[in-house]
Amino acid sequence: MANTHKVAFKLNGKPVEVVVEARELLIHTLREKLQHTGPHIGCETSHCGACTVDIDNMSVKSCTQLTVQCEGSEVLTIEGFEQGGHMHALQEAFTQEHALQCGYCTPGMITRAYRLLQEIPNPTEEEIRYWMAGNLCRCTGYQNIVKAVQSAAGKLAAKAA
Amino acid sequence: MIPRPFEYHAPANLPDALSLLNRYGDEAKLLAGGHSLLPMMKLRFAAPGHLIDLGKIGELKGIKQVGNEIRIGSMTTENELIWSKLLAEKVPLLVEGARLISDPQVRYKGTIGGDISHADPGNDHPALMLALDAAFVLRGAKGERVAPANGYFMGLYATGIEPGEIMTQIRIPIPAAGTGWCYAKLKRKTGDFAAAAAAVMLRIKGGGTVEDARIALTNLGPTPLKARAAEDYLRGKTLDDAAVAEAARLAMSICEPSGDQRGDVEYKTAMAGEMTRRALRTALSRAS
Amino acid sequence: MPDSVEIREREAKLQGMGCSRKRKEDARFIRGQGSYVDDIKLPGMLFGAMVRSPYAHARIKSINKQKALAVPGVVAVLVADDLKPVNLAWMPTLGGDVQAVLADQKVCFQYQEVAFVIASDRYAAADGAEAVEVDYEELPVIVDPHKAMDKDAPIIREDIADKTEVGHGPRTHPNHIFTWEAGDKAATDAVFAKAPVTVREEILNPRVHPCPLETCGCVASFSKPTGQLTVYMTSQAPHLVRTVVSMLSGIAESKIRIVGGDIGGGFGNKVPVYPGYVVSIVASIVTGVPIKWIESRIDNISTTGFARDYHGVGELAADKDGRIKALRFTALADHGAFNSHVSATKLPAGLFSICTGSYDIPTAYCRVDAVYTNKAPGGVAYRCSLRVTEAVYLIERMIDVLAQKTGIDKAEIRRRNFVKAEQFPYTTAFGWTLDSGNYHPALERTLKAVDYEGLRREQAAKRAKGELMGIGISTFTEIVGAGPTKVCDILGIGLFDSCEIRVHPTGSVIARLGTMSQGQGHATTYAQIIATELGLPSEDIQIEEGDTDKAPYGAGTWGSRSTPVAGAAAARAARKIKDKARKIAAHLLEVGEGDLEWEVDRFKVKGNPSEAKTMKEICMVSHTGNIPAGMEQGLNSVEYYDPPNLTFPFGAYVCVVDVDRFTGEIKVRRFYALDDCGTRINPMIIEGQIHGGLTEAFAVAMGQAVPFDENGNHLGNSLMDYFLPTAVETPKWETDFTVTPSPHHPIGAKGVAESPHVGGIPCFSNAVVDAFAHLGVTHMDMPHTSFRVWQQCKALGIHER
Amino acid sequence: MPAGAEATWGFLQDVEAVAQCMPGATITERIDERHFKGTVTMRIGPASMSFRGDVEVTQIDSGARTLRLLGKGTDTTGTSGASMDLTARIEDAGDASNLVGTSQVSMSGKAAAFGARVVSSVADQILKQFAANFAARVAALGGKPPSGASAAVGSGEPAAGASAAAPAPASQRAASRELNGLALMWAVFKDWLRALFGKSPA
Repeated sequence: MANTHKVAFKLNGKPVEVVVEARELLIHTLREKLQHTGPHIGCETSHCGACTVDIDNMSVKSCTQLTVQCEGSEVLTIEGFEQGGHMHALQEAFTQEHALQCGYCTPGMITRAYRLLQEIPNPTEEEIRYWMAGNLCRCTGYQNIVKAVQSAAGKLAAKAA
Repeated sequence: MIPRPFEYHAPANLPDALSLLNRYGDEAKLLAGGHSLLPMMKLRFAAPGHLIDLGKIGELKGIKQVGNEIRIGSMTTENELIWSKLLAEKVPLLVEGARLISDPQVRYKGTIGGDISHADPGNDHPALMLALDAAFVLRGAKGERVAPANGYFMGLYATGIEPGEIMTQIRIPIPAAGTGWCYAKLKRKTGDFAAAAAAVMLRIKGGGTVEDARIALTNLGPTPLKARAAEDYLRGKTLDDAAVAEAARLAMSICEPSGDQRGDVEYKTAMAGEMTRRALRTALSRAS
Repeated sequence: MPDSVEIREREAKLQGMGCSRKRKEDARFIRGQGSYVDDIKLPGMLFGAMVRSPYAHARIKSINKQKALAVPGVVAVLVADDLKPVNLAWMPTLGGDVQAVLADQKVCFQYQEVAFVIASDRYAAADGAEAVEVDYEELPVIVDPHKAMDKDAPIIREDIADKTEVGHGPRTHPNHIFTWEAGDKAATDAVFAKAPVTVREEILNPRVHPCPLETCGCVASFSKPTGQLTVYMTSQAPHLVRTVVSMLSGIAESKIRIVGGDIGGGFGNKVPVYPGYVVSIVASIVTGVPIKWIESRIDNISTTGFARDYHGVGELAADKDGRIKALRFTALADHGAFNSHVSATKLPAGLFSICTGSYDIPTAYCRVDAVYTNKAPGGVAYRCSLRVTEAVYLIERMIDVLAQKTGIDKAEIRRRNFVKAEQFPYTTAFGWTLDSGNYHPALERTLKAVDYEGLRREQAAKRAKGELMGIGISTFTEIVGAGPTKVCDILGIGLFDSCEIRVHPTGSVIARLGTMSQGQGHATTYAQIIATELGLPSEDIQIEEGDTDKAPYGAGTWGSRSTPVAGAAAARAARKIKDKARKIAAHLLEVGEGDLEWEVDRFKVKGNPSEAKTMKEICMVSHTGNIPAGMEQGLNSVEYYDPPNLTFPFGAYVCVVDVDRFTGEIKVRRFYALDDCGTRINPMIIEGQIHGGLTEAFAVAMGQAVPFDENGNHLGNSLMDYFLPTAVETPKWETDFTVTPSPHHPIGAKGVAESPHVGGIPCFSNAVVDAFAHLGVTHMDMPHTSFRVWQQCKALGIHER
Repeated sequence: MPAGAEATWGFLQDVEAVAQCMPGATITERIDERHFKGTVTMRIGPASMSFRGDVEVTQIDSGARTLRLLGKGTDTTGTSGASMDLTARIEDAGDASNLVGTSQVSMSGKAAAFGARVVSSVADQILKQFAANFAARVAALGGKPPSGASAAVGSGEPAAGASAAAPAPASQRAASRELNGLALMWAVFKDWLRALFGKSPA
């Protein structure tokens, strides 16, 4: 294989190292080489957000990110949300508010919502709709997703207080 | 949707980037946010032999004020523009424009320099730069030059950058206090290019007449368009309905969009007029 | 009284029908642990990539594999000639036609499958696909279905030029597929001839695509030693697929296992059998290793399972009071290059004849002519039963047109024409028997909720100021739950469905059904049905679907048939078990069965409530020797349910829009949806389905279209152009309901997921057209994009300030 | 054009060479005097596509001094097709002449789906490029060196519509062997600067 690169980064807190072609896309590295199949491939043109992961505190569409760009980065995927057997407030809220149906967009949605709540801890409905607009869902019509993000925000605020 | 193979380079500083660019010349493409280039590569429309990633070059980031000028590193992202208190205060037009670009994830990666340099007719920053009378710092092997935005955009994806040059900084003269602003953009949905968009900067004299107006249009020709005739017409006028209508008419007269799924030439041209009207009215309401 | 409190507590513990039970499915999805087809990785698995045609109609002069075979990692390149020895170059379609698996000598639509490159991974496969050299000779193209049957029209399907029939009835032109009629033409024409009021409108249901977030794909794994073929695939109907695969491969059905797994949305796109599946199967048989094929988004929108493309003409005849006397609907159907739409054999135009809607129309006639064009094949049911959206769109648009012609209010004209509550069961002019309905209260409740009169007053005021505001009403009747085997079969197989229940000694249950969830929450709702029927907690009831080795035969999940058919099978299978349990209880309590009464989770002796046996106790006993003499051990049952009729959910919707006449932008200010789907199993899931269906209706009405240029070039096949609304564009939904149970369904349920799509689309269009009604506009075709709405404004001369 | 109409039209008679004036076209094989096999490379910004196909001279009308070329091919990835229909007419302008041209570009496959926004601009550039290549050729064949860019192109304003007349600047960059928007426009820009300072290009 031509010009392979050794790339080291942190995936959900654990150091990983992969050998990839320069052209390999992060979504493929995560899914094929690192067995993290939570992030999904929906459109391949960076419109749908199903492949969203968190890289160095940014929500990134991993279908439009080269793995070689991740050298030294901190990558968070949906697989990193459950801590010590405890689900993240967003995971709980998505179930409680029926914010998912086929589940295909859910990992990207939750990962994006996580970063949104880091930046705007108590968002209005309008802010949620605007800042979640990089993630498409074909099933829910978003109404319950908005509810879920708001209720998770409340729970997280209560926990912080 | 897999790119062709290429060599990847991640220079840690500008000199290294420049020497790589000079070494590989035509074979090389600069990688900024990648949300225009990588999709083109995945579709195999673009197949550069070498990708030079500017992402690790710290000196290309940041927003600061120097004298009466705002200086923005070319690798500053859209979200960084949106969140900048300095810009919100000094150049709100840029914040309003950035908010209308693509979607949240793309704005974490997309950069102002990349948007300008890619010079896609649908990109929003070129018109914003014309309205703000910005200038671009271009660094080459032989040194640095400053090119005004006005005249920089020459054709489809064609700018005044010379082979071997990298855009390092965007310089924006801080608009006079009380200057009105607006970026009015009509699009089909989040993440879409504009069917038509107008960027307006507006200064009103004490007497309520127009002291100066800058109007630039997005996606209405192979390049962003500066509506000079409309600007000249407005100077000294009271911005009443008739003046707004005439300015819109003059703006429409320079449009030559391509028809596509967003609309035909007639619609896009008409929308150029409507966006100009909207932008002028909003700018007026914000001017003092 | 405390007694009833205790009963209610026991009832609550069951989490049965009627409660908003949280979904069983979610636990894996919120952890990113769903198992979708692209997540599957088998030892030695290779990856396939499709080479597709850039031309809509062209002869293939030559295909050169050499460069592709030289690409590192490429194992093989398959073309039509490689499939012929195994008789798999062509495959049968669900529409009674054949379709090229890989293009044989010519391509008939753009992006048609031409070659299949098998390589070590998707990168090598992509490089290989690019290296396959195909020499094409372009041929004249037919894009407009109205030109398909012109005398000099180029022949698209030379392979069947001599076939006199494809699917249904005689063909009159090489590009003609079928002509289908229903109703009484002569009688209808007679009524029209002397009717005081008639209206006519040309109404297009444009070509759209269901576009689920997950594209189609499969992993085919053939084991040479065992002769066993396992295919993991994105299929809404695994059992039908297994039958088709067996028919065309010659492998015994018992040697084929189709596994559905988790599916990232279907909406009709994942019902048909696609060339990608078949060529992957062949590739696995040839190479002896598993082959994965995953569609790209561009390929998905360009080639698999489009919907609609019905070019309709609607006509109504009425008296001067707006009472409809006759209906005459026709449609020209563009089926693309192969007749691979999904339809019941006897219903080539699906359920189009439901087009009399919610109205009492004595005389009616409809006709559909289907033709070939140089476009992708398909014609699937996009979140509806086949052709029901087309039918409902026509009638709900036409009754508005009639209202405008007669000057009658759009709500009032519906009141005047509704089938009345006392008329149910009501048989339509086309012979469908509407099982139950109660239309008037539904409409009145909705009008009251939105203050309809107030909205009309506001609209009048706005019109006086030159502003555009539209109020849309839709009072639709759906037809779902295909269906009775006497009317509905695919490839000869009746559209019954099934449920097998196994009760274990400790009272836990496994139930397997022939359907296939794609997000509808079957694992949650089927368990609720069984829980209520058996008095065992739904938490202890495991639902399994989609693995043809485990589940009993069924036609799958599409056309809102899961609850009406498989849900009924589940209830009836449970009742068989309950009957046996009653016998055991009587035996244990030493009373006659007639002395027992059922209470939530137990059989009690009438008049002696302390004497009772719980279902849990009976489960254990049924596995011992202490059961009535001659009775078999165990508590298992299987039910194959052939519904006596379809079910007919209905609803009353109102949509309010504001239109910017200078840009054509439309703002949906309000959308109120009242649905009646009969007995409600899980209100939370029902509401979720309605939100989703309304959002897809919004997408179709306001932006979705699959556009082509005159050369057959696809102009909108990525998510850059194809309209999937985000949270920003999507309106907020208000939902409401009434309950009118189905008399023939064991639990009175009707199915709901498609109503909001079918009923929502005309509601949006009616609102948009209503905004222009005072200017004499009676119809505007979808999608109502700003561009198109502005063109309407321009035609009226109101687009400038 | 730096030569009279008749002379310039004369230059047009070498059809094979003229065919090579089609932007980015390389004639790889001559089938007969009107049919050629060749490749066309298009470069628009970062995008670059190579089409393998045929170039046909569909019309030579000495009376109207009109030549028509048709290029057709499938790109090397096999996912797109393109055709260019280019008409060139020589108009009398005293001791000089004008080359008036129109070009129709149509795309198929992925290029059609993703290129719609830019096709008309591309057609326009092809036309300018053809004119530039042709002018360079006329000059090379002994005409006077062509004069600087005319206002229409020289002002640095965006390019005119797809069917506009397009007098073109002659510059070695402009006469590049591929459709290269950047190179062409940059050459135009340079000519414009030279024009500003009253110098004529070498």
